[in-house]
Amino acid sequence: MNGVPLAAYIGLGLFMFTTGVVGVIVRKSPIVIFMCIELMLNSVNLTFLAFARYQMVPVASPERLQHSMMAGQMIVIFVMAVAAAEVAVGLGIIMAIFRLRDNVDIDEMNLLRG
Amino acid sequence: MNYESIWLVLLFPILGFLIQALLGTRIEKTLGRKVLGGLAVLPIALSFAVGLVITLGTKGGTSNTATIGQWINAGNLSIPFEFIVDPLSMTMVLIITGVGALIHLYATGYMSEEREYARFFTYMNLFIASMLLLVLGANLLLLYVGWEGVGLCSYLLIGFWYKDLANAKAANKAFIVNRIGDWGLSLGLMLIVVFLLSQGNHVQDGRYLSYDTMLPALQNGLAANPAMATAIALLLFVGAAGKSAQFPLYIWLPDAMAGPTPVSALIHAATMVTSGVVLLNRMHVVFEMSPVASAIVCVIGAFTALFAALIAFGQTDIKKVLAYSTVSQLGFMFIACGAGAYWAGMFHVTTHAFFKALLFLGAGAVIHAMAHNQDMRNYGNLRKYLPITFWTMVVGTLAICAVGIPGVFGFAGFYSKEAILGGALANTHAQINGVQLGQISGWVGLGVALLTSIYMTRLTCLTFLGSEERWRAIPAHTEEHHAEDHAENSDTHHALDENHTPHEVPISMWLPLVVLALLSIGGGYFLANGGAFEHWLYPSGLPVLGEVSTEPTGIPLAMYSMIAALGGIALGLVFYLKGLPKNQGFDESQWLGLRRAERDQFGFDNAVTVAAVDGGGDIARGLWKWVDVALIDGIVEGFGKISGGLGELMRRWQTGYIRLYALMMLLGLVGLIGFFAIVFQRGVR
Amino acid sequence: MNQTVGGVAVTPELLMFGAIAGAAAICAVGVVAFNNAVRSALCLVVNFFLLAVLYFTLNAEMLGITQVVVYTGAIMVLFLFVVMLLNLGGSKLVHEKSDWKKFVGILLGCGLFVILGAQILPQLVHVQPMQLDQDLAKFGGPEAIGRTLFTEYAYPFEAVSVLLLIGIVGSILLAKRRI
Amino acid sequence: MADFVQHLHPAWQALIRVVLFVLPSFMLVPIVIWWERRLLGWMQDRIGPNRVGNITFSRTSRFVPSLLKGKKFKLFGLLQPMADFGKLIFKEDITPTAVDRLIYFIAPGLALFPAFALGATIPWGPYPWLTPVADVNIGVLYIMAVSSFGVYGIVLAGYASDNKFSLMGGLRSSAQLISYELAMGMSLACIVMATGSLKPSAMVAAQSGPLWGLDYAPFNLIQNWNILTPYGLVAAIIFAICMIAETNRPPFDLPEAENELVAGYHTEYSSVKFATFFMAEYLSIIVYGIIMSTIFMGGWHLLPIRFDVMAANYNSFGDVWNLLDTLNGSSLLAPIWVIAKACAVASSYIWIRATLPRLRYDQLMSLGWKSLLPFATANLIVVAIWIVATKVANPVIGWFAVVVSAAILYALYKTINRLNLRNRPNLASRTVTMVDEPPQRREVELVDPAPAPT
Repeated sequence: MNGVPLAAYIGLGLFMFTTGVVGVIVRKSPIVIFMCIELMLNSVNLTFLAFARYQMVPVASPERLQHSMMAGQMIVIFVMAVAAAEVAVGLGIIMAIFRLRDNVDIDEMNLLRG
Repeated sequence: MNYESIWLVLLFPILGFLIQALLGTRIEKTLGRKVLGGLAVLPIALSFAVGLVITLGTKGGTSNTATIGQWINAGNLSIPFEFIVDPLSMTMVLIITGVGALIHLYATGYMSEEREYARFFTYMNLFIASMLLLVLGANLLLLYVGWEGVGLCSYLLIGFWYKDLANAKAANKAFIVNRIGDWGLSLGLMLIVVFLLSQGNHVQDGRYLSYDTMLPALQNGLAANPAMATAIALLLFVGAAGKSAQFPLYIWLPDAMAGPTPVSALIHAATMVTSGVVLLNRMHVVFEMSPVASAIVCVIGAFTALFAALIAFGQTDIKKVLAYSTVSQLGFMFIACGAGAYWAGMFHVTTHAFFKALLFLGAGAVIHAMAHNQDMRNYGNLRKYLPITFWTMVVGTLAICAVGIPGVFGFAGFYSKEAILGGALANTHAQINGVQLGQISGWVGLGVALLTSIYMTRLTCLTFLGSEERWRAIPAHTEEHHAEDHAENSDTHHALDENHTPHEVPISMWLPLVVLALLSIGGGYFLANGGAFEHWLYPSGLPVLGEVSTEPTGIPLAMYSMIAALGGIALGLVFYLKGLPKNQGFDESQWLGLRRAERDQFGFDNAVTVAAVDGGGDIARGLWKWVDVALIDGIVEGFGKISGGLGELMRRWQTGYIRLYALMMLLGLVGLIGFFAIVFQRGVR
Repeated sequence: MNQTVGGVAVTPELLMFGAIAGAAAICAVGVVAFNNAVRSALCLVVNFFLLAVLYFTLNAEMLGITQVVVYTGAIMVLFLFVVMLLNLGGSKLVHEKSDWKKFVGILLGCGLFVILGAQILPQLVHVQPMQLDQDLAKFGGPEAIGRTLFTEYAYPFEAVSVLLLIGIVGSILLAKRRI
Repeated sequence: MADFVQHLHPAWQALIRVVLFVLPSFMLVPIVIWWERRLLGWMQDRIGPNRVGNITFSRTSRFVPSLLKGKKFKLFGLLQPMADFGKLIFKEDITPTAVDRLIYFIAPGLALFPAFALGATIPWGPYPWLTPVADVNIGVLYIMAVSSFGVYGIVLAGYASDNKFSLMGGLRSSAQLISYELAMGMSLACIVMATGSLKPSAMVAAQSGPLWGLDYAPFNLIQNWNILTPYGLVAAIIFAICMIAETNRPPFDLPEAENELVAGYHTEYSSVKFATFFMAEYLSIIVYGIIMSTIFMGGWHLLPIRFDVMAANYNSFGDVWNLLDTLNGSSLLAPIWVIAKACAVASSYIWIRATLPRLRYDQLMSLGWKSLLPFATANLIVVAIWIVATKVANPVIGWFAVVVSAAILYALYKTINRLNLRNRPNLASRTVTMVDEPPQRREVELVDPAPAPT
């Protein structure tokens, strides 16, 4: 979108990422933590797309240009796929834990302590 | 069928092995043992037929190499997968497959009451395959593969009745002692490669270990430095001595008699133990280069022959006697090889394969008939019960005693032994600075011939002549492993006691006896007249050997050996015709000291075993205590303790709270990025 | 409207972006701030939807629509499904009592934002998007994506498909009481 | 008019298009409601609502013009929906105390949103300057995306009204929608592959080509509607089933199954909010009907006949053919044809509702996952094979390949089902039998008891 500097997109992505990080640390419900992770992933996606659209470094040939425009979108696709798989497995794990103990407070899942 | 199709010879036993290994038990269950045995004998017979055809097509002196494919390519060393077809290899092929087929046929009868029929024939076929690979492989590495293969098979077969400890121990002993020989062989191999590489003469397309290129290269290279020749030759001889049970390393062969008798006949008399001789024949150029090594071979062979022949007197186990006679015959072969009469060695290998296999199989028949009792003192008057076995074994005895009328006719052993002694007495090659050790060992061999005919006569007399009281009298005693291993129909395996009546063996067992008997009667005559065998094997003659001398001291050599043979037989008859002498009975305390010493192999075996086992044990224990436990474990566990302590410190941080971990990660991230930010700011300014 | 803020011309597009981005940021905060899992999920849905809109503004319409289909259509529905299945709606089960971790986390988060922002953003303030001519504008479209994905990114694509398969199997194994 | 519109600001154009799409479909809702009730009544052998909207002028009043005196106009109860709407509006809007207020309020809106947004990429006439609202090159994906929004309203409503039955309804609907989205996407993907484009307008254009791509008589006289092609027929059937499931209509109306969970997700919703749900349901019926008719049934063409080709070939009646062509496709009547097809689809909805009983939950799931999804996938493969074969050889070979591959895939599917038949729940055994079991089976059970353990 013309007239919008790259800083705006990156800033938004950075903000979302930070929010996700804080959420992971702050929240106790594993599902919300998952949501925060998704948030982070999406901020990264936004950053990728923004960089793919705003070609900062001048590229030599049109082929290189197309390639570099495509790379960002490809990575975003793969990130989405990985996120989908991750959510499927993660939610399965949460269900299993919940079935095991009627409580999914993440601070009570501390069996793996030294 | 030309030499290109030699791989068929190797193919059949491998197929048989696979059939036996994969389908054996199923075939045994469904089609029965006869079919299984047939399937075991058939491949060997087939490859014998193929080998026969190819042999007829092989002219003397020709050497063809049939390459199947590339095997190893390492740097400029390339080992193709190739077979050599020349008189030497074909001779061995015929011996292996022919005698092997007969012995397989015998074994189908002999093992018919044993457990794990299929496993036995699996091993047997595998042995034939690896032995064929040993003799057919056209480079030393293939020979080495076959070498190890036969070692493995002999181990497996000695320990076939692995359930009782003695057999297992014997198998281990054989394997370990063979290791020493193989160590020597492998060192010789490497030394050859290193030497040829150092020579810098790039053997054609890098086939450093293939005979057709290696032997000429060695001949050219070793002429320059005989020391290297001696080294290579001695290393190879160590290998040969290990496999063919020469003096220091013979100790495994007598114990190897723990295996089933067909195994003893095939592996430990006819084929495998002669592979050392085959090796020496293959590499004879090396030995021709170094008189010292040849002399050593001669001396070792002669000493072994004498030593083993003496020991044979002290043995009461029929198979042990035969085993020691095998060792001493092998000694003869080595005398020949050392003396440069390589063809004589091979000749003796051939004839020895005939009569020694015959003798073993006969002994097996006797043992079979006597309820697996192997002590000769329990036998007697068996000719009444086992006529075929008796007559065939008589033939075998005469053959091994080298009975013959010079110029007219002789049994198989006669000609080969003549050749050996003649070659030894004639040669001037095996000598260390002037001392003609070769000729000395030739005379020694003559003496050994005498001893041989004595103890062989002893064996025959004790077994077949005399009276039955010896086994009628003895109380019933059973041997332990038969209880479990022969359990198939154990009523036939009742103990040896007064109401025991031996029975003649079935046809599948006496047919091979007859065939081998015929061979040991006529084989030598056929091969020897006109020097057919010699000229087939080495048509161009042998460079280090002049002519086999027929009268070294004016008196024809044949006379000496005839006297030796007949005299020995006469002595033996004098001693043993009327049965077991008093001072050789079950009460061994009445024995002569000499005989008792011979029974204990002059303490050599004990000494070696004690030195090797206990000394080695002490060394190992010391290493374990001081090096392993104290040093290495100390270091390792020290590290373990250190890290354990550190972990103990770090453990407190692992609270199990994921959020805390995330917090730590974030802390590190912020710290790192902040640090870099500051650094970059500095860089900017 | 040509007045500039910090050297950047304030264009209607910028204002529009500001609106969308502000909403997205507020929703992102809401995800963390709401005590109620369902509301967090809703905020996340809205956030993803707005992100999709932003993708559209970046000429990546294919990815934008994929974002909607995958995230709001599938993933977030799964989230809601699980939230309701476990009935974590109200803050009944998880007591979000405040401890020191919370403050430290927020503090560090702000620190991260400030440091990274101060490092990165100033260089990007004046970077404007490159001009797209007609055929370059197609590069967010389905056929361009498809061609690239199935030609030079074929192996990663296959790998990702295998990964998804593994995810399916794993989640079934985890969630099913008895297979 | 076209250039007038095109000279406006894009935003105005978009507004015009939105209005032109939303208003007709919005006005169709009461008619469809009325039509459903009448049709159901007719199918169930009763009258149905026929009173509201009967106007009878008095004979005596002075205010009535004389030609109307005593006249009686029957609207067959057309105004019934209006009356219901009024009733719903003036009812008391009850908000339970324990609900999650925010979500409780936004849920009906969320339910209504996809119904409106769904048709944004659907062209309802050959007027590129008027329709569709946005002719983006991802139209079908857009449909998938928006239809996936439909779940939120229901799930959130079920969650927000703090009620177990509502929650169950919400859960059911979310599971149902997730499962049927897949098969729907697959069946749409078939058409996308066959067309080679994601634009609905391109699909309509492709559907007006010669039948099965065979450009000679008699095939070139018939339009290549997807529903006339084998894969398209399969895809259309799958799409129709999934569409019914997506709109929670019978026989897939488990989220609001009266006899299990009271009224499902809208148990707690009373007046206008309930009306919103109601409206959303019927609106989505219409919009799905429009989508169906656009993607599978040739868009705005009335008949699958190519009158222009007829005019070209049999030019003795040239003018007639041209007139019919104008009527059939490219005319102002096009929107009417689209709406007519949509209504036909809606009528089939009602017919199905009147015919089929409601599925059980496991039946629903096994239908979605074990029948529709495999069939749609197989269909996709078939289409792929068809495309390849057509590109490599010629259309005839292509169709031959379609038949062969379809047969092979069907055999595969049957064998796989046969293989895992044993660990699949046997549905027949779990169905309730109203009549007694036939007696001889009992006798058999009595005759041979379990073998005594020996």
